[in-house]
Amino acid sequence: MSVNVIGEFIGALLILMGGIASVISVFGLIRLPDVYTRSHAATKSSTLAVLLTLSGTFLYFLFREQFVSVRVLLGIVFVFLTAPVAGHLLVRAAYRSKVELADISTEDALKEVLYKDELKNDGVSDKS
Amino acid sequence: METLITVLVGLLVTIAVYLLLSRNLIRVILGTALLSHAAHLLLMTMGNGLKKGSAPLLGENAASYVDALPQALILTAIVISFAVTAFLLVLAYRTYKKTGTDDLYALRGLDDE
Amino acid sequence: MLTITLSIFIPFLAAIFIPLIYKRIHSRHIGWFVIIVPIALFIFLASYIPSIANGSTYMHTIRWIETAGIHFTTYLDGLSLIFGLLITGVGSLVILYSIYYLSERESLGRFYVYLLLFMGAMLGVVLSDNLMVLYVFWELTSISSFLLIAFWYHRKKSRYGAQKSMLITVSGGIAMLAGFIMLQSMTGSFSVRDIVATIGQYTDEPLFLVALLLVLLGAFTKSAQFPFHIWLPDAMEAPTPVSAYLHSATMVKAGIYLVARFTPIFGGEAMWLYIVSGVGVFTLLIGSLNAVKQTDLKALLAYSTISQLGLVMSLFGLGSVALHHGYSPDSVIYTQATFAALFHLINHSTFKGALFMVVGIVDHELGTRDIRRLGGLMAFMPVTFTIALIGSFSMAGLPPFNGFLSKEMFFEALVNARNLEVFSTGTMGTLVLVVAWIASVFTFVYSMIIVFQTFFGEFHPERVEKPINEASKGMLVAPSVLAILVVGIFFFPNVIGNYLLRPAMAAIYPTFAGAEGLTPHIKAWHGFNTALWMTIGVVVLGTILYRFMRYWKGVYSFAPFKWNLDTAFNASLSWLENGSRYLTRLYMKGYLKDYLVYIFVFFVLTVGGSILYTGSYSFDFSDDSPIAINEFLIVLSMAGAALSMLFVKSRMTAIILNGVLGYSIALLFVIFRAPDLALTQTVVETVTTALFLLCFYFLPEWKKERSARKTKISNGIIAILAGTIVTVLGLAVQGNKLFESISVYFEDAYRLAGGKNIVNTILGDFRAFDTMLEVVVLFIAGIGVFTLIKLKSKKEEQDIEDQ
Amino acid sequence: MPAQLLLNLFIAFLWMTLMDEDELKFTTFFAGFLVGIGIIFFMHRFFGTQFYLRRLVKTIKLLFIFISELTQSSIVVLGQILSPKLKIKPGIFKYETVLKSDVEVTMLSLLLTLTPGSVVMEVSPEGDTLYIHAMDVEESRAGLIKQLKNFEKAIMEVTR
Amino acid sequence: MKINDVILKTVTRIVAFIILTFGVELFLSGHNNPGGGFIGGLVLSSAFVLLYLVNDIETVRKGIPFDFKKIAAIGVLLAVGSGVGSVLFGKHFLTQAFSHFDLPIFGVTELSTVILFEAGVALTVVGVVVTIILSISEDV
Amino acid sequence: MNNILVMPMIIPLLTGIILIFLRTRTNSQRVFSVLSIIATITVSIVILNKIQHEGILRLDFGGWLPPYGILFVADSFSMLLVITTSIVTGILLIYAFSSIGKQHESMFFYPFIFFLVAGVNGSFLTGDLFNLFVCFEVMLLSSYVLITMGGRKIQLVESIKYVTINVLSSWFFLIGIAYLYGTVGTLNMAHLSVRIAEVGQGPLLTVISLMFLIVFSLKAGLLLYFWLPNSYSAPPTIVAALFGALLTKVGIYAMFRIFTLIFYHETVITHTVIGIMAILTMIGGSIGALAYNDIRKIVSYNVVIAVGFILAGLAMSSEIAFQGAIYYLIHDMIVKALLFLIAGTMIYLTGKSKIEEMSGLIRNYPMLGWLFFITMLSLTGIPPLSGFIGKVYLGQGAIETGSYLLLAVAFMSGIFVLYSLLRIFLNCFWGETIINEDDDVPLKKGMLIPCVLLAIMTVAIGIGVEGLAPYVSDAARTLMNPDIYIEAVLQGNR
Amino acid sequence: MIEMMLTVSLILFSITISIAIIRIVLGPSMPDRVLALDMIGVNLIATIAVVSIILKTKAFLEVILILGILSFIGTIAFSRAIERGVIVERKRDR
Ligand code: NA
Ligand code: NA
Repeated sequence: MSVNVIGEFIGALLILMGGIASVISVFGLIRLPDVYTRSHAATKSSTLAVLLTLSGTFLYFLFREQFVSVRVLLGIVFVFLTAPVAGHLLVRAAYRSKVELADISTEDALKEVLYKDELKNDGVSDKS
Repeated sequence: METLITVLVGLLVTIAVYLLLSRNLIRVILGTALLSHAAHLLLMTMGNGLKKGSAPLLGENAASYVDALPQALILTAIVISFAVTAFLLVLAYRTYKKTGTDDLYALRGLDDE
Repeated sequence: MLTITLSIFIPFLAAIFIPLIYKRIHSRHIGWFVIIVPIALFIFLASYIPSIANGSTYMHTIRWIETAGIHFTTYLDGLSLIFGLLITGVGSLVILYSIYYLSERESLGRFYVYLLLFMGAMLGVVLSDNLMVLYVFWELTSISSFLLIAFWYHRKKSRYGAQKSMLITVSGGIAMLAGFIMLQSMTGSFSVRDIVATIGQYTDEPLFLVALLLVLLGAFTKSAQFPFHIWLPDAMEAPTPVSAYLHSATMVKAGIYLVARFTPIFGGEAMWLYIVSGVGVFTLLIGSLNAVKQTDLKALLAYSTISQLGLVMSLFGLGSVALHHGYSPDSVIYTQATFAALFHLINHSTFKGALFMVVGIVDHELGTRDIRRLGGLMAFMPVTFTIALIGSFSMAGLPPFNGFLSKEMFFEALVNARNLEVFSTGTMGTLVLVVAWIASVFTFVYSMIIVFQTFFGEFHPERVEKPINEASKGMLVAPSVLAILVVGIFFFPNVIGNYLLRPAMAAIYPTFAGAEGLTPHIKAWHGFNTALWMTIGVVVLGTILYRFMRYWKGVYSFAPFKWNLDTAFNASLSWLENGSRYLTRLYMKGYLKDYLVYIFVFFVLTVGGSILYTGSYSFDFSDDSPIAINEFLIVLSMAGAALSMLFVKSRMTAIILNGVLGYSIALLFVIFRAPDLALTQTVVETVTTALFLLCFYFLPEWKKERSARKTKISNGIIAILAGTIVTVLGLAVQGNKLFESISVYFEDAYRLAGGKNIVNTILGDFRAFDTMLEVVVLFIAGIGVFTLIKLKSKKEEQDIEDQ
Repeated sequence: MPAQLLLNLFIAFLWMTLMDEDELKFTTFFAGFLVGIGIIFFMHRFFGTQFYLRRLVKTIKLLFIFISELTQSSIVVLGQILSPKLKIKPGIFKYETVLKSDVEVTMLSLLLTLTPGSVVMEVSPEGDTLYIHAMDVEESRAGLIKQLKNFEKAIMEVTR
Repeated sequence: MKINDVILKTVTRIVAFIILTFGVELFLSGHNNPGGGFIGGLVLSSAFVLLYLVNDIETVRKGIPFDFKKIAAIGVLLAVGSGVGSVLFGKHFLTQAFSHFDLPIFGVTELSTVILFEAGVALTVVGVVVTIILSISEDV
Repeated sequence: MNNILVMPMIIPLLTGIILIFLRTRTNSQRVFSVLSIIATITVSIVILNKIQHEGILRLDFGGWLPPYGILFVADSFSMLLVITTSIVTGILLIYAFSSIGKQHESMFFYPFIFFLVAGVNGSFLTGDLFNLFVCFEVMLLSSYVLITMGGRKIQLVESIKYVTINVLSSWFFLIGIAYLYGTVGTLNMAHLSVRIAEVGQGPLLTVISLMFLIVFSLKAGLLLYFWLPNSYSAPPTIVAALFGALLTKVGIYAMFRIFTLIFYHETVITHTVIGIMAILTMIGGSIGALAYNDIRKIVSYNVVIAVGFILAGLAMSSEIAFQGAIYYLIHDMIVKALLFLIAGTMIYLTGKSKIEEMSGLIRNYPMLGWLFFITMLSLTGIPPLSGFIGKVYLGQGAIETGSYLLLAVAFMSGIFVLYSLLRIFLNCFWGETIINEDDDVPLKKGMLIPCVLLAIMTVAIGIGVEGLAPYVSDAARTLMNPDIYIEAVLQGNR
Repeated sequence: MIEMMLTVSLILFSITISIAIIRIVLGPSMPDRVLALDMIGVNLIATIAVVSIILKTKAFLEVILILGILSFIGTIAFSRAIERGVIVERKRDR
């Protein structure tokens, strides 16, 4: 087995792992109770699946065609850079558009800061 | 594959037509968006066959290439439908602002006597 | 000859100059300028009498629409000469009359322009040889008539009358045009002379009879024949000179002219005879019956005109039989009818013109034309009375007036007609004879009404508007001239017969040229024959009926008289408008949805229908490329996403789903090896989504569709059918690729255009023009959006177009 | 740092011209660049700042810290998702960071968000407080704070 | 509590440049690889869209003080004008010429008039997309 | 090489673009507009005459030979329409100068007009089916903008429908092209014709041809005209006039082109359908013209009637019928523009749009009244105005082909035209004058002059028909013999 | 073997996409849906990468990057819309 074949194999393996990670995350997307927890799963999908797959692809092209794909590298960097921002923005948007936390949540440090006035006025915890 | 895509096209058309026939402006616009999706896919299937040949890039030195002409046509069509959709959208919201409704039943228009 | 052609144009030229002169001489004297035209033309045409009487004809052609065979050909023969003289002669008198009749306050410039327009048009009609040119002028007469009827356009009745006449005559004209075109299609020529010469070969063509009917439709509408006569009474809203000129002496005779002109073409056809004389006789009856019940003198004259036109028409019909049989010595029996028709045509113009002018004088002097308010005028208006008497008695068919002569000939013709072979039974002929006789009785009655109820009896000053005076001399000149003619013709009928009627007969019977007896000698006295007995009967019965009119006039209130065509016409117009409104509202509801439904239904019917009809649904899946599982899954997901769009509750969800679809399509493009497409699709989809979101700020959240279940189901059915058809057609096409695509050529892109990306070379080079325009489209959209947003009409409330 | 990089490029270019070859070669340039690195490493104290490649090293170190954290917490979260019964207690907690600049705060947030189990929800207007949603706040608060400290330290090494 | 977009803004600063560079690259490589005027223009405009999303219009305008309508117009003018240009050279309308040149730094390079045409396309796309977005956004 | 062929499209296009830069300089815009429309007209006339000497001309864009590249093909038919379009637009521009207002002028009104003209002229000239689609889009997008321009409520409401329906029709066009490309594998119209003739127009191709029938019927307003009356009633006069005069004509042109050049084999199906549609259109238009009291509506339904009338000529499909249709097409473009202008001017003067709200206008505005009168007669087909000759030829065509029902309906529709317009004339121009001397809105010269010019044209064309005859008969001959067109496109490498 | 692994991962990605669509439909909140959309975008990237390998072409590598860029922009737009309604502000008050 040449180095190339091993490289290709590793690439394919990484891709397969990416696929598995992806499915697991989407499982989380279905299973988790609220958007906040689901966002964890989604961000994982982004990072892991893409990291794995693109790395696999990169390796594959590298070994198969001796081709350094700057685009794939850039793609990886890009996902790394943007996926968390996207997650952050979405969660923030969710909270600010008053999407409720799941019942099992135990703590909400934001509420007192963000909805100070409402809390004062109502005296009741009303997140919706 | 061609058959599958053609059936998908038919489904998209069905949904688009149903949306077009609704009372809500946004639904109608969505309908037009779906219609163009369908048209582009249909145009794609009308080439020399899907997936028969490689991407039409001569640099890659393949034995055969897929039909490039429909691709060029679709590209043009995509841009045009984008232009139209943009205009239609703005038109829709201007209309809403002016008339206060997005219900096409209320937007009967010129009705004299 | 060019001069004849010019004679048509002179009135038009004059019409252009009149307004200019009128600006300077703003008075009734303008009429003196105008009158030069008809007088000069009359003299000019009269100068042809001798040569025409000797059998000459004159023709002149100006090439016009070469390719269509439409030329400006004027043709002067006996028939056109009679009409030409009538037009210019009566025209001169009418203008003379109008100079005194019309007040200076009226817009005289306009009046004379219309009148000259009409005169030119009418001359055009009678002098044109080319059918299309004839049609040009034909419609022009309708138009000038329209303008003249509505001369006082602020009156509602004037407008109504104008509209009615225009609708009826123009419609007839259009029918006639179709007939003309058919004639041309058969014979290959628009020239009447050519058609007359060759028509014999085409009489068997199916179109021949259709053309005949259509041409007659034109003639009947113009000449106010039943049932198209209804416009003529309403045309009386025009100033009286106009009524005298257009609606009795000339324009209404255009239809007669047409029948005469076309007799050589259609005359041999039995149908021509049946229709022309049938309609003529019936019109004669209807007209006279209706005339009697009128109380407005002008209306009475209008019905009388209708009736008289019917008379002339029926005579032309009878005369055509001669052509049916071909020439024989017996033909005289029939040609005599034509002769009588032509003779009566002239006579009618004289006595009816005079009568109209009389009525105009009465109206002008007293401010009313209602016979119930008139009476005893004889003492105050002796000249007028004399003219009225002459005119009426002539119309009644009494000697020593020209009407007697032609009426006698009419009866004779009818008596002869009983023996016609084409009338299958003698009873039929008898029936016509009886009808005509009855009509003549009523003609007698209404003629008496004019004279006696206006000029005899007691005068009631309180019933009229103005103090009574005899009309000014100037106004009396024109009717007097006509009255003198009425008497003069009686005594010297053969001057007319030889100089005018003979050449006209030759024109109508070109094949009988020079035949014996075509022009009979007109005699006032020809012994006690059937015709004279009939006249005597008319006088006796007419006198009785007139004396006892108040006892029988009640019959007019019976249903058949009450139900008149006018009401029918008005009702049908309003029915037409309301019906149109109803029908149009039925489908023009203003809802986008309805319009889209129409389109899709049409699509389903035509495309779907033709797929079924032609059986274009043969599929061939053998060429399909294989489907990978993941591809199948993606397509399935797309289907799911698309379907969900129908049910989602929030517009943003729908947009997200649309985005999913868009991105998935990009993936499909990747799978189908279209990198450029995938790139474009992705970006465009994103920008579109952003646009949706941008606009959502302004738009409300969408509500649940509140449509009825039935609507939803029908929408669903339409949608499914549309989708199915698109699919079926798509599959059919894939199974029936007939040719290799031209796109193989583009695979040589690098050598041809120096690019390795084929799609890009197509876009940038082979089909760069598309791309250029596509950029323009995008640009227009961009600037358009800017304009749409920034340009807002500031004063919407005051905006008048927006109601 | 930019000054050092520029200087390095200049040296490389100089090197290339000094070599005076027929055509311009990337390899020559690269060689010159290496030479430049050496020169600058010896001279960097004159600039009064760190040697610029040291940041590279620190960045790589940060990357490794991140990858290890990523792997650890990934396993935790995957386990949580896949466990037959959800036993998580999610919640939002507040963390006051010692980091100052926008870039630092951003880096910290990105890293924290990338690692499973935690998402930065808000940054206070002053930029010194992060509100973090954690998948299992009870269990992993300590771990998270440790992780945050780790990241903070590594980031500061890169940026300062 | 006011929104603090520090994370987004900081990341965008980097990302926008990546997109812009990528856009230019796509535009230039279009003749032989996927890309071209349209796609390049679209990607460039998506960078602008990003900037407008992240910052407000005023801020972006300060940084990029162009009238995008004019840019679009110049683009169209270029695209159409390149066609007219070939007329002036006595060629068929819209004839694209290409040739290989030996340039100093770049070596043997293929240069084509298509590039002018494509530049027009790209400029138009950028101009139009931004015009549309700005027009709508300013309507608030 | 005939680069001049592209000029009727490129001049307006460039003008439109350049005018964008002259946004605030209204006067420069006007001067430039007039100059460039004159240039367009001149160039078009030159081309038309060139065709008479050299036969059908073509211009292969980029020098790519058909069927691979896109090309413009100029035959007499297309050039006649191009010239008419340009002239009518020029005249309408003059009207716009005094009617549209500063606000519109500084909001790119003229550029959009020019883009519209570019699209229209391009549609007339292109020899490529997909390019026709693109040219249509240029035209449509401009029309979308123009119809909404000013943003009045009614405009917005109506343009939603207008745009949606046109989007749908463009979609039909696109999938029609897709199917056709799938079957025949080419886009060049002449090449399509050759290939279809080669294998025969089988059932499938006939079905596909019906797709195009739908598209162009929608554009032309053949049977599928329901969108038209309201849309054409909403925008400013000048725009309505442009639409009424030009837009439907493009659909008609395309219909003629496609069904004489490409799908002319199965006339039993296609042309029968067209004939039935034409009849229904004339009937629908006729009753529509009587159904409303709003003059804009009446005028719009008159557009519909003319569409049916002209396409009756296509249904007859004989050379002489084609001649009639072409004459009538040219006539209708001019006179419809005139009609819309007059209607718009009436509304401008009175502030009303219903016939029962106006009266006696002729006293205050005699010229306008007589212009309307002439228009009415011309539309009715009264000779010697321009509508006459088309009617005669069409009648001859109908008789020649035995299309009597078409003949009957077509000729009867003339009566409805007359009646519908008479209602306007009698009610609005005649009758008691109800406008006070004080309220008298002055009729601007700039509004009257264009009307006069158009009226002169209808008279001039009517009388001087022979001047047009060689062009029209050449156009009809080409339509009747597709081989002439094909030969010019596919043979010889000019 | 490699082929097999690639195919399987393609299927896995497709499954993910399908399930994510279910989440879009189910919601319940808008951020949920956008999250799922984002996830689909990411999986599309992965899919395209694998397709590129299978097709042995570099033609689609641009698409990967574009998709990354645009799903980011899309998510920003959506979260802006959810958070503030308006996604591009004229002037931010700060
Ligand atoms: Na995290
Ligand atoms: Na009125």
